Amino acid sequence: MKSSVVVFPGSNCDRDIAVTLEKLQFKNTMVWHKETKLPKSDLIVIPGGFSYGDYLRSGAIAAKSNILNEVIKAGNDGSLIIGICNGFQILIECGLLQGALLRNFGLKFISKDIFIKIQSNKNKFFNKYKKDEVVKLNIAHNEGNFFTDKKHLKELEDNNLIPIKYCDEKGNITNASNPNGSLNNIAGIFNKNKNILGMMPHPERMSDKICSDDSGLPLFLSLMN
Amino acid sequence: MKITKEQIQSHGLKLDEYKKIKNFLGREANLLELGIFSAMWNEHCSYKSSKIHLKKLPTKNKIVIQGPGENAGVIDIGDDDAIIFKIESHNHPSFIEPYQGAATGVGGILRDVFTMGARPIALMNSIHFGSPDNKKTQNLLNGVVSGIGGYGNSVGIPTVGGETKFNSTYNENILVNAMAIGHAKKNKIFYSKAKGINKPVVYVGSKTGRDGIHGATMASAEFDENSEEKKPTVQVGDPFTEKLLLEACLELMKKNSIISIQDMGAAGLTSSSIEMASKGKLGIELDLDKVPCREKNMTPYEMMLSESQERMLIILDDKKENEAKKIFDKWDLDFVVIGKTTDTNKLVLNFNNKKVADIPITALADEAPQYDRKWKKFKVKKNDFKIKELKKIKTDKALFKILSSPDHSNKSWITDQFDQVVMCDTIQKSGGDAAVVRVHKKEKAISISVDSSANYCVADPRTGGKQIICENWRNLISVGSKPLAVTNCLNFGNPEKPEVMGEFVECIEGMKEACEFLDYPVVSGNVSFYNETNSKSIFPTPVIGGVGIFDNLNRIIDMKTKKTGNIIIVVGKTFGHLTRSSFLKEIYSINDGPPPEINLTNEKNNGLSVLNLIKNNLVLSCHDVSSGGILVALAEMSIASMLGLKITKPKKFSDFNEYFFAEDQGRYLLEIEKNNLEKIEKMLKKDNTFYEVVAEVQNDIFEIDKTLSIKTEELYKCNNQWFNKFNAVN
Amino acid sequence: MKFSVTVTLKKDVLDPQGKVVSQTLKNMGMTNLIQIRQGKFFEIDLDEKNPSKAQDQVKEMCEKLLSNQIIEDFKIKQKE
Amino acid sequence: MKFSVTVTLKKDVLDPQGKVVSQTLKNMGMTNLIQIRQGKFFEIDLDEKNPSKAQDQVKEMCEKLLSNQIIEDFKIKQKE
Ligand SMILES: Nc1ncnc2c1ncn2[C@@H]1O[C@H](COP(=O)(O)OP(=O)(O)O)[C@@H](O)[C@H]1O
Ligand SMILES: [Mg+2]
Repeated sequence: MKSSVVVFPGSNCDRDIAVTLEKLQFKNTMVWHKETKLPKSDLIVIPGGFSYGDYLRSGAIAAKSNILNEVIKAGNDGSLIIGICNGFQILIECGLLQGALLRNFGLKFISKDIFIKIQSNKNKFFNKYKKDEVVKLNIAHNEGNFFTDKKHLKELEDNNLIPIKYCDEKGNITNASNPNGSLNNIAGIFNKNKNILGMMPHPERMSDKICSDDSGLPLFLSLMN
Repeated sequence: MKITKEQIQSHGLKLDEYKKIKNFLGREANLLELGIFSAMWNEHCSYKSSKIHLKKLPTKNKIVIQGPGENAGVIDIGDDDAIIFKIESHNHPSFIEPYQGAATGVGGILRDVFTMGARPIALMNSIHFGSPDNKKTQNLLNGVVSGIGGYGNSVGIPTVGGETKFNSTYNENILVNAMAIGHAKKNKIFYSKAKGINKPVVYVGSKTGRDGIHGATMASAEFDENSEEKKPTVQVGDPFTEKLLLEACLELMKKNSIISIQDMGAAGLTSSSIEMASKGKLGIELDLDKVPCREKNMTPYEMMLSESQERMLIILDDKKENEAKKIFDKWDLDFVVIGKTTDTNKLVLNFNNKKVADIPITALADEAPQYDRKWKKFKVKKNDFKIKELKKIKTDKALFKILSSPDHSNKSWITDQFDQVVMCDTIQKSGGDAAVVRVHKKEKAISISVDSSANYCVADPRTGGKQIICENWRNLISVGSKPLAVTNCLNFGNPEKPEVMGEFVECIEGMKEACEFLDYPVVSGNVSFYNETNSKSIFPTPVIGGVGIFDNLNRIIDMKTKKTGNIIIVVGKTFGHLTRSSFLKEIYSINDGPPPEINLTNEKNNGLSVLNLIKNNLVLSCHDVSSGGILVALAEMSIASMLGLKITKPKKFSDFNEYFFAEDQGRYLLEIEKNNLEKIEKMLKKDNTFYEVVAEVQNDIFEIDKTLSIKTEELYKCNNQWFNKFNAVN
Repeated sequence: MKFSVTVTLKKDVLDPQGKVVSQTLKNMGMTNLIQIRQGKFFEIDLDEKNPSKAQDQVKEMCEKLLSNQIIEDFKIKQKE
Repeated sequence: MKFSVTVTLKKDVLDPQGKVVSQTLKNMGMTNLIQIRQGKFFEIDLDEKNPSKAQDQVKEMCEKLLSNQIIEDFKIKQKE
């Protein structure tokens, strides 16, 4: 499998995701934002970090970069794209995904291990997880408070476009287990065709037993399936 | 134009110091030159009050590659790897503007580390606030914590640990010390010493604005009531630019084009250019018209003294400009040749086709004033209290009170605001005795701990100085690592007062003694004097940042108890030392008498014995006993795992509290398997190390027979509520 | 030519910052506060003499970058 | 009573956000942009009929919470 990781000034999880992909034998290329062509790849990753310092709105400025035109094209042609954290924010700002990511409801940066519950596994990204499986991942963001209008929310719900929701250790989806105030505990969403995934939690931070856990690896293994 | 007395004083210089300046110049100085001297000769840059004492610290052994004197210390961790680290204070700016003050503190220390060629791999901090009752404290705490996170998170360096303390001594003068740790290849370390004549001097990074003009002077002046109005000295940090600067510098460092490199820290362009020239015994000539400026009509004075952040000065080798410029263009950073090295040994500044300053470099650096200030020997107060005379308190009540106090409360309200795992090499985050970070893609890791105990230092600076080195060493042992070296940040009051100077001198002598005994050299550091308000000094607060090593990843341990049925032993003797303890402070508000003594022989022996047990895979979890004593340490182990403990009553103590809350030094709690006890006993006997069994791991209940019985959940709650309550919008 | 632009969240979009700020002020004793909403403010200086051209350009900036029209509204005001 | 408040960085204070936004707009082709500075904007609704009392109260909010006077200035405007 070939992958491309797009790097913006201020990205800081680009190396982390590359390490994970390489560990799983992806042939990975780092793509600098000024490039005008994406290498041919089976997976495009928009990594986490603070592209352009997250100034103005998180992801807003990266969404205007050269390479994003290529990413949008690829997305519309059905390529698999995953945006993690700041990557999710960029995918929303460039219109590949809908909705908005507002400031966390407590107005504080939150970094901690949280739990998500797999809502559906019949898709390219989560097929190596069981439905309703509770998975530990790490979050680290200021603006992860997902918001959208009623119409879009209904569309997301009716079409299984919400693959993951925040929950507690036992899998209960509650207010107390919602770290940032996201609508209905939404932790990640798909586009209509389910080839583009945006998620706030970092699967690449759970790919190594020595540092944390390897509960993020099935996501990447799913993509290889 | 003649320099006036007022001008001299407003630059923080003494009149006789100005006399010296005139001698060096052979004439009157102009205002720009006066500004440059004042920046270089102030306490912050010249270490004029501290230098002769700092020299006493041991700074060398076979793993030290670079000791004090460069931007940061460098140690050898085997193979071709080096670790580069330093701690620095940003106290005064953080009191005035907590968010930006703390943020730029983190930015500054990161630059100190990547200037030397290291990729920063971890950040730590030590923050001290006034009493929680003080109405400023909440705002300062919030601002400082979000500032530290705001900067480190954005640059993408994990903040893996630190310490947070509260004491009314810091009401009007908080402490914000930040430490950065980086990794470099041993043969790719960069220094600030200039070499060669006519080499281009290049300015890179952000543009220069009117930020913090005289910031360095501010850091060396006492606070008074009006200081909250001294506004323009605050700088705004730009972590985004820092990240670009970091990547651009590391990219350039892969090529062979840098002769020397120096970040622009305190006193900006002035200190960086002079430091490079002075170390290389060369001159430097700058063309100030070329300095990239943010504002219109900036004067040479403003350019030279600006403390705008995220800037560096580089001396390049011949013909390397194009290749270097390409890299900085890629990262959208300014890159301008602003001068050259010369053989004149002078700092020469040109502006508008005129020479505007001309100063011998030695006058600014080596010949800067040094003082052997008067100091008064400290008299330790005798311990006249008797535990029997105090009103009895039940052990469980006392435990609850200590565990829920601000100093002992769980700090996750703070650490959840820090990205602790970006870079994916964090093995242990904050919450344990030391942070553990893997060396990227290698089978080895380093441990880091930051510690202070002002409460002991104020009672006896010499013992306190020794103690804090030992405590730091102990913390690194407790995770299973071998302690290697330290950096220190010495936060003290006004050195012109003999009592304060005495505290400083004796603290250093105590530290020296401990460092020498433990072979634990000091490789970098920082001194922050004048931490006082309206003539009231803060407690002497030396902060120690230590680094240790694991040569494989299999023997890293934490303080979480692992399995019911295992037993816990305490290594090191308990004598019942209670003065200056958290027990007396939190329960009785008693704060006098001497701190616990340090027996260096036992300290070292106990530590090495523990490390040996860990290396032999005989220890399942470990926690050092520090403030709060054995019972608090045991409770912390329980809270970490949510397993209970059945604790044995001490035999020799008639008052249990005296045993359970004593703060005798050099002790560790070790969880071991029962059937290894005999073997362990033999090993400890052979080392002459004292131990006794204190507890057995069980489910749910934390208990001492007939004395106390608490659900671990209760312990957890009591330990976790303070910060939320304090910060709940109230 | 100088302009000032305000960008505010649309009415039905939750404003977490405004909410916390209101709550804090109420706790500080300002009980008569009905609500606060927080937005962004830009001061823009353009080298363009023709007012209508300049106005159009600022509008373009707002649409293309300064605001996210899915959740935000903007208002432009010419200064001087 | 309704007020709007703008909070802006003092003149010589670095504005990292404004810097990046300007640069982006320039890259997008708006080369005649001289500069942009970014600030905050608040819409405040108070249950207070007396204009001068209301004004004082908003001023207090600005001083105590909405702005950081060490690096920022604020401006209050009454609406309606
Ligand atoms: N307390 C100390 N112990 C040992 N070395 C110190 C101490 N304080 C300062 N130093 C050393 O003195 C040098 C100058 O320090 P400093 O001015 O803080 O550096 P910088 O210019 O990078 O801010 C550094 O090499 C530092 O490591
Ligand atoms: Mg430095």
